[in-house]
Amino acid sequence: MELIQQLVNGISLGSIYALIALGYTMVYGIVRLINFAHGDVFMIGAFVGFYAITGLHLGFFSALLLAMAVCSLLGVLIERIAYKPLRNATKIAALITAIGVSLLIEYGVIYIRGAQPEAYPGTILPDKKIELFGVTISSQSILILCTSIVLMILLQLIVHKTKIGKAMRAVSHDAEAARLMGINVDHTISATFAIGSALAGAAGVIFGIYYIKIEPLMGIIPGLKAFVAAVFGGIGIIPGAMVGGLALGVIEALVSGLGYSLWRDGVAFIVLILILIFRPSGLFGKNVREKV
Amino acid sequence: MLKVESINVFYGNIQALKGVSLEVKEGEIVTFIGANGAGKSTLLKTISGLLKPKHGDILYEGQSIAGKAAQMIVKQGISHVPEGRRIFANMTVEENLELGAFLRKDKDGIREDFEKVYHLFPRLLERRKQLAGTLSGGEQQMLAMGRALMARPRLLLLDEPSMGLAPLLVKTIFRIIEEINSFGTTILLVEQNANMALSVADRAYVIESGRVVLSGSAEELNASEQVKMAYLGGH
Amino acid sequence: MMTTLKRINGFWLSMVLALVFFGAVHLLISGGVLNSFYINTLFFMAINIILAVSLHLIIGITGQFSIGHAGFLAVGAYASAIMTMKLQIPFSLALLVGGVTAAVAGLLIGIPSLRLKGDYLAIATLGFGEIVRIILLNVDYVGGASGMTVTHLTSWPWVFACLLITIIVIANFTNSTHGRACISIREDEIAADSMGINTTYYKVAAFVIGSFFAGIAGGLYAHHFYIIQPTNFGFLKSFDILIFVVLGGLGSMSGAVIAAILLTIVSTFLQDYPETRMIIYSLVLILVMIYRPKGLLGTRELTSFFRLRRAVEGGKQNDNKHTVA
Amino acid sequence: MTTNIPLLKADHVGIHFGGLKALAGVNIELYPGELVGLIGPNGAGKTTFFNLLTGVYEPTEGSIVLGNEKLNGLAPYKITRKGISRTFQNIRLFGELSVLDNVKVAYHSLARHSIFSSIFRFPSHFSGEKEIEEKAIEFLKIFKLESYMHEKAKNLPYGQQRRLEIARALAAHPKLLLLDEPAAGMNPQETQELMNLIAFIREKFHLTILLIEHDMSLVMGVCERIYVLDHGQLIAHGTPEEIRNHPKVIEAYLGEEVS
Amino acid sequence: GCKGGAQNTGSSGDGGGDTIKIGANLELSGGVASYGQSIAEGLELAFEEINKEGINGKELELVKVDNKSEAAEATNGAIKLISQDQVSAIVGAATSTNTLAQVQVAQDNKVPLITPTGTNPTITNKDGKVNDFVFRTCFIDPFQGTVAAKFALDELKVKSAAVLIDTASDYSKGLASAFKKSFEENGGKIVAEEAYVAKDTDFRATLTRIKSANPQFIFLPGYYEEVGLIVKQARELGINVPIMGGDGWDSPTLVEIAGKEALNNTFITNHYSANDPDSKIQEFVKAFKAKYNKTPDGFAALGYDTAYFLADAIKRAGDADPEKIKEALAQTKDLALVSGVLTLDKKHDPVKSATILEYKNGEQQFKTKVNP
Ligand SMILES: Nc1ncnc2c1ncn2[C@@H]1O[C@H](COP(=O)(O)OP(=O)(O)OP(=O)(O)O)[C@@H](O)[C@H]1O
Ligand SMILES: Nc1ncnc2c1ncn2[C@@H]1O[C@H](COP(=O)(O)OP(=O)(O)OP(=O)(O)O)[C@@H](O)[C@H]1O
Ligand SMILES: CC(C)C[C@H](N)C(=O)O
Ligand SMILES: [Mg+2]
Ligand SMILES: [Mg+2]
Repeated sequence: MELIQQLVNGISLGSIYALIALGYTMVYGIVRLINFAHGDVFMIGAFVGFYAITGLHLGFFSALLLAMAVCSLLGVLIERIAYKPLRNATKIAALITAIGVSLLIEYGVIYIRGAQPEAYPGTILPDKKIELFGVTISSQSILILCTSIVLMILLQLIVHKTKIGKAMRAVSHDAEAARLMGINVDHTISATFAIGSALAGAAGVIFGIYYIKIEPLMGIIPGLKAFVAAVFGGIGIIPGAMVGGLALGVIEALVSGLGYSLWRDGVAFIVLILILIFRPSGLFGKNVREKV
Repeated sequence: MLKVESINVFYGNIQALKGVSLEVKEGEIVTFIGANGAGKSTLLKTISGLLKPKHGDILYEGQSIAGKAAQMIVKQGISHVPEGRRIFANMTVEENLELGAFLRKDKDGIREDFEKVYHLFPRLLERRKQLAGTLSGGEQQMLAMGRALMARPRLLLLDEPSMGLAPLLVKTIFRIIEEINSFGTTILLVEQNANMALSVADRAYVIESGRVVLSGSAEELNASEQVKMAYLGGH
Repeated sequence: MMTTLKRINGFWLSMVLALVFFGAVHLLISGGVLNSFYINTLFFMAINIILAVSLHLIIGITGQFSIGHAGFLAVGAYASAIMTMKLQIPFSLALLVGGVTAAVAGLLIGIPSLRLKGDYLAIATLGFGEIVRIILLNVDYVGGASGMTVTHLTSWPWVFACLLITIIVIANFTNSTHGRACISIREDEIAADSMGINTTYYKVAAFVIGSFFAGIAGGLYAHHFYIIQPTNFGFLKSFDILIFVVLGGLGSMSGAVIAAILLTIVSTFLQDYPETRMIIYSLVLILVMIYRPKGLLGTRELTSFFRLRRAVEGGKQNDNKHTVA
Repeated sequence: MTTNIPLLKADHVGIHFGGLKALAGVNIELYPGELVGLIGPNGAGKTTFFNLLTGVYEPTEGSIVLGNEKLNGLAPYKITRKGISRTFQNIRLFGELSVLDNVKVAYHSLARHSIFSSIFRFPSHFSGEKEIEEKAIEFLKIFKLESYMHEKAKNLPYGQQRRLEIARALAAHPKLLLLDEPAAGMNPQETQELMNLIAFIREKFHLTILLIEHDMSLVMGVCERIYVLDHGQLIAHGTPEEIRNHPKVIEAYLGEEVS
Repeated sequence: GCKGGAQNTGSSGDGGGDTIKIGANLELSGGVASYGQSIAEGLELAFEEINKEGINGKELELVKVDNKSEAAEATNGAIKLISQDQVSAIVGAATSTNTLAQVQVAQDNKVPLITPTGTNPTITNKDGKVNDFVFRTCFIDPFQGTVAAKFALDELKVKSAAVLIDTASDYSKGLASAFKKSFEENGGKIVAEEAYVAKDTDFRATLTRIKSANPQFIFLPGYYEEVGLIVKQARELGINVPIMGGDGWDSPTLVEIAGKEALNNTFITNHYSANDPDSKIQEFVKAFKAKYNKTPDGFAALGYDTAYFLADAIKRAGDADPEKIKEALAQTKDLALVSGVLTLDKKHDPVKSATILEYKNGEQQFKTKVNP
């Protein structure tokens, strides 16, 4: 019973990771940039949702939509201002800028509103406890899992079936050739950031509702974990992010459940390193050897 | 149809084109020959909007297209098959072709062109669902050309379509170039393989270190001692 | 022969300059002219330079994208602190133990993970840094999360000696066939391999040397800072070091040094503006990267601006005896 | 065909990538001093064969023997030290390094001085570095690249880059030199110069050369023997004359009329 | 090290002019900002009052440093206060861990360090030796832990307990072991001992483990942000037993995070209660309300008290010399303060009473006061 409860715990934790990882992996997949600011966009989403609910008295769905909209705008803005000038620079330069943007968002928010945490009102979404054979499942965690699965499918459809998705894949492979097809590379990359950041925003609101506490530095750890999850599943691969997130959540829950809660993150990283060593491109990644 | 008027193009501080002018008439095959690094690819990239000229103008059907965004130029009917093919390796052959028609909305026309391309390159039909990256070099070249044709271009820019291809394939590719041309597409062809290029072209330009040094009809250049020495080898 | 002679002269010249600098600062400190705030900043600067230069060897020269350098700093800090605080071993030896332990850690992590490339190596090293932190968090012998109290033993002569040795060793390594081997790996690993370079060996060697000096820096850090805690060595610390290297210009040692100096000054100066400190810091990062994506110096060395031969080259040094003997 | 003992013997060599059989059952023998061509349609597996010889990939079947040493599974750098070096189809120079340093890198395995002696600048460091430098400069002179010595490799014109790549490969002291499409992207005149250069270095360094090329004038002009690959399999081998008229080769590669 | 200390002694002694600089190294932002902010408010109120009269003709000047609730920043801050601002004494930090991060700096530089609220015993004593420059204004955890254990056994009548510890906090670890010791000595049984690290957000796995050990009571010595999440998640998992903690719970944020409902049936030990009818307390509450328009919590009271503790010592020392202040601080006796009468024992620890509070509908209710 305890084991099943722990699996349930792990899956609910994992679906939050998955939700953040989806946006991470999508942006990486298209622009090959580790967008360290992704976790902070997630944080902004949480705050926008919070203010929308407490200040504007919006309901869950409108708050969610508002947070997604604000975040996608923010994502596009970040890309335009900080990443676009570096498109032809080295990867590592872009990475440093991403770290800079991440710090800027975190401390900008602290500057504006202080570092104190905020608590989501506990009444936005009814939380029913479902008892099944002694296992407690919260209706919210089911909702989170379903949301991430739906978003994953949606994202997969967007990337593989729509025109903009094809454009994204073309840009990711060869931006110059994509331009020759008549694809507007700037717009496509903007769209990528918009979608990825909207997902982060959604994750932020959902996180707030599930965990109540939000604060300006809340994006760092989930951002890192989601990143690990994305790598775990094969970075750039959308279902991989989902599976990676869930796997990470379950690993963490099991490690804690065995009484080694302090080693939880350590085990997660060890698993990550092992995966990288034995399957260098993640669980679902194709191991492409450089063709000489 | 296309008129390039003394353009200068720079990479940072390096000037790659120095006052290049040329003209392409409707229905022609015009070829550009020149050594490595002469600026041939740069010229094509400038025409298709990947690079912006610093000075000079490019007129396409009387309108200036210099400095316009690449997607606008594609829309006006100029397609560019870049050096080294640059197909989308992780996508299938079919998806590559679909991307060629990215800007088009006429579903029927697109379907027609699919058939045309498959007719021109039966190999691609066989490999429709294969990932483009797993095609052989020659097949990739065919795909790159097919992809460009999907935009229904009126002017096709070809950058070294024979590079790295087996002799057999080189012949096939040149046969197809003539075929495409016979359907009414104007072609601007850049080639190292000057023999071949001159054999299909109507007119030719010779470019050296960013300057046009010689131009004329293909026969004239073929006969020119200067060209023979430099680009055609001893025979 | 002539060029060798010239190089040695250049070397001694810069040694003399360095010693003059050392003496001057030493006088200022012992004369009480510099208050402990400035001394503190100076030490930090030196420690940061050691860190920057050691990571420069790994990223800038060998092209291995490691973002877990704080892990080696931590290993060195704790190892040396254990030596002095628990085992009553003299500071000099403790520093060396810190370096060697970090080097061993570098070897252990390097061998499996250096097969990875680019972003994947980055992630693996990041993970490694976190694992070190988590291990320290869980070992009660070193105080767990509350950390270890360490006596203040770091002094200007030690800081200076370590700094000098780091720079000399890494410059000497770089300016040799071994350094060229590393650069060739950075430029094109497959081609390097095909030219007879044992790429694994050199990647690991660079990693081990880099880790060694990060460990030395850790020893200085621990004995300067009164207390060490696992949280001091999180990935943000690794990012700080990474930033020195990239901001200075990947592949430029003097760039790394200058960036370390500048950023230490910037962040010390900004301590008086706690609310805006991180905002300004992050803006500096973003703007420098946008306007100088290759870093302040690019791949060039400072010396090349003066059209001099590289200053630090050649010569047998007595100074090395401190750490090696 | 100077002696009867082959320098290199590839016996039933093959490799597959996932499901794709890139090479299968390839038998190739090279005798000391020979200049042999390797041709075949795109994707036939020519470059892959080079990659197997140099250890970039490990063959999944068959054995490769150089002299009397088996090369299977050896790391590329070890193979290079045993005497095989190569150029690449797409040039792979060390772009940020100077032309001189590019060649010096190839001399690295000859260096006797250890990391320690370099770090502490023992005399052996200076003598070792000096030797490398002198040798490298000597080499650049042979290839007429000495005037570019301090130029960054990536700033060299294309043709010079190809030359430098060959120079670098030779500096690694190979017995067997592998050239992958050295004339790609060259015009006929440049190709002609390249042919002369190849002939020259073969004499001077007593090399065995295996050459991949699509330019038939070059292949037919300089090679003594030619192997033809198609779909990962050897379909023919023989003298240029035999190959030119080989029906399978004509069908798969050359086309009807031979240029 | 020592040289620097000797040197500022000089400059703050004669160059000090009309003010005496006192440093405050507090958690003004970050994970436990609520403590630092309260303490700062208490300090400022007291400084205002003290400066109306002045001390030996001089005014007190407060130099604040934000340690962001991080130990490394606390060390940095202490170095800065001593070397750059040349303060005569440092107040801070709020938490034990951040105070411990400054102890060595204070000792090496010979500047007194007073923590208003750091309750861990090792702050003032290490390996049986007193840190002669370090003081505190509050009771210590062995006392707090004993009070909690007795309350659980005697009042709540539980027999078994689980303990959930924040391993990043010396406070949490120390308090937990004091509780365990006393609980077991008095016949209780510890059935589960689990740990977490500050900044964790998901405790469900650990709580599930605790749940299956079936304790009648949970002791949760931690800080309010994590405690809030833990209490909420525990209740969600159907753990309804009483939960108890220490002074670390005391923050309005706790109620926001955990929710009023979840906090029912939880208890804490604390330094004082604003509802206490004691006149000294009510006077302070009034003054505080007048200035800040809110009710002071225990940390504000202790911050306020610390200022008077220090002012008293400076007065007796007759000088702003850190060494003399230290001597005077060590001799403090029967000083009447808001949080009780303060007398230092030999270990520099005050002997004071503790208050037990219960959460009812999100409000703290005064239960009892326990004297040592
Ligand atoms: N991205 C670039 N950055 C800087 N210089 C460039 C760049 N691309 C090309 N060049 C330079 O511009 C000049 C012209 O190059 P271009 O590619 O147009 O030559 P090309 O005639 O197409 O040669 P090839 O036959 O090799 O394709 C060359 O000197 C080349 O080095
Ligand atoms: N690393 C790899 N992973 C997967 N497939 C590969 C890899 N390397 C080569 N191949 C495949 O093996 C086959 C042979 O490729 P190879 O590069 O050897 O051809 P080639 O004969 O050199 O052709 P070209 O004349 O075009 O250079 C091709 O189908 C290629 O796609
Ligand atoms: C502010 C208080 C909750 C601090 C706590 N007493 C500690 O020692 O850490
Ligand atoms: Mg070109
Ligand atoms: Mg090839």
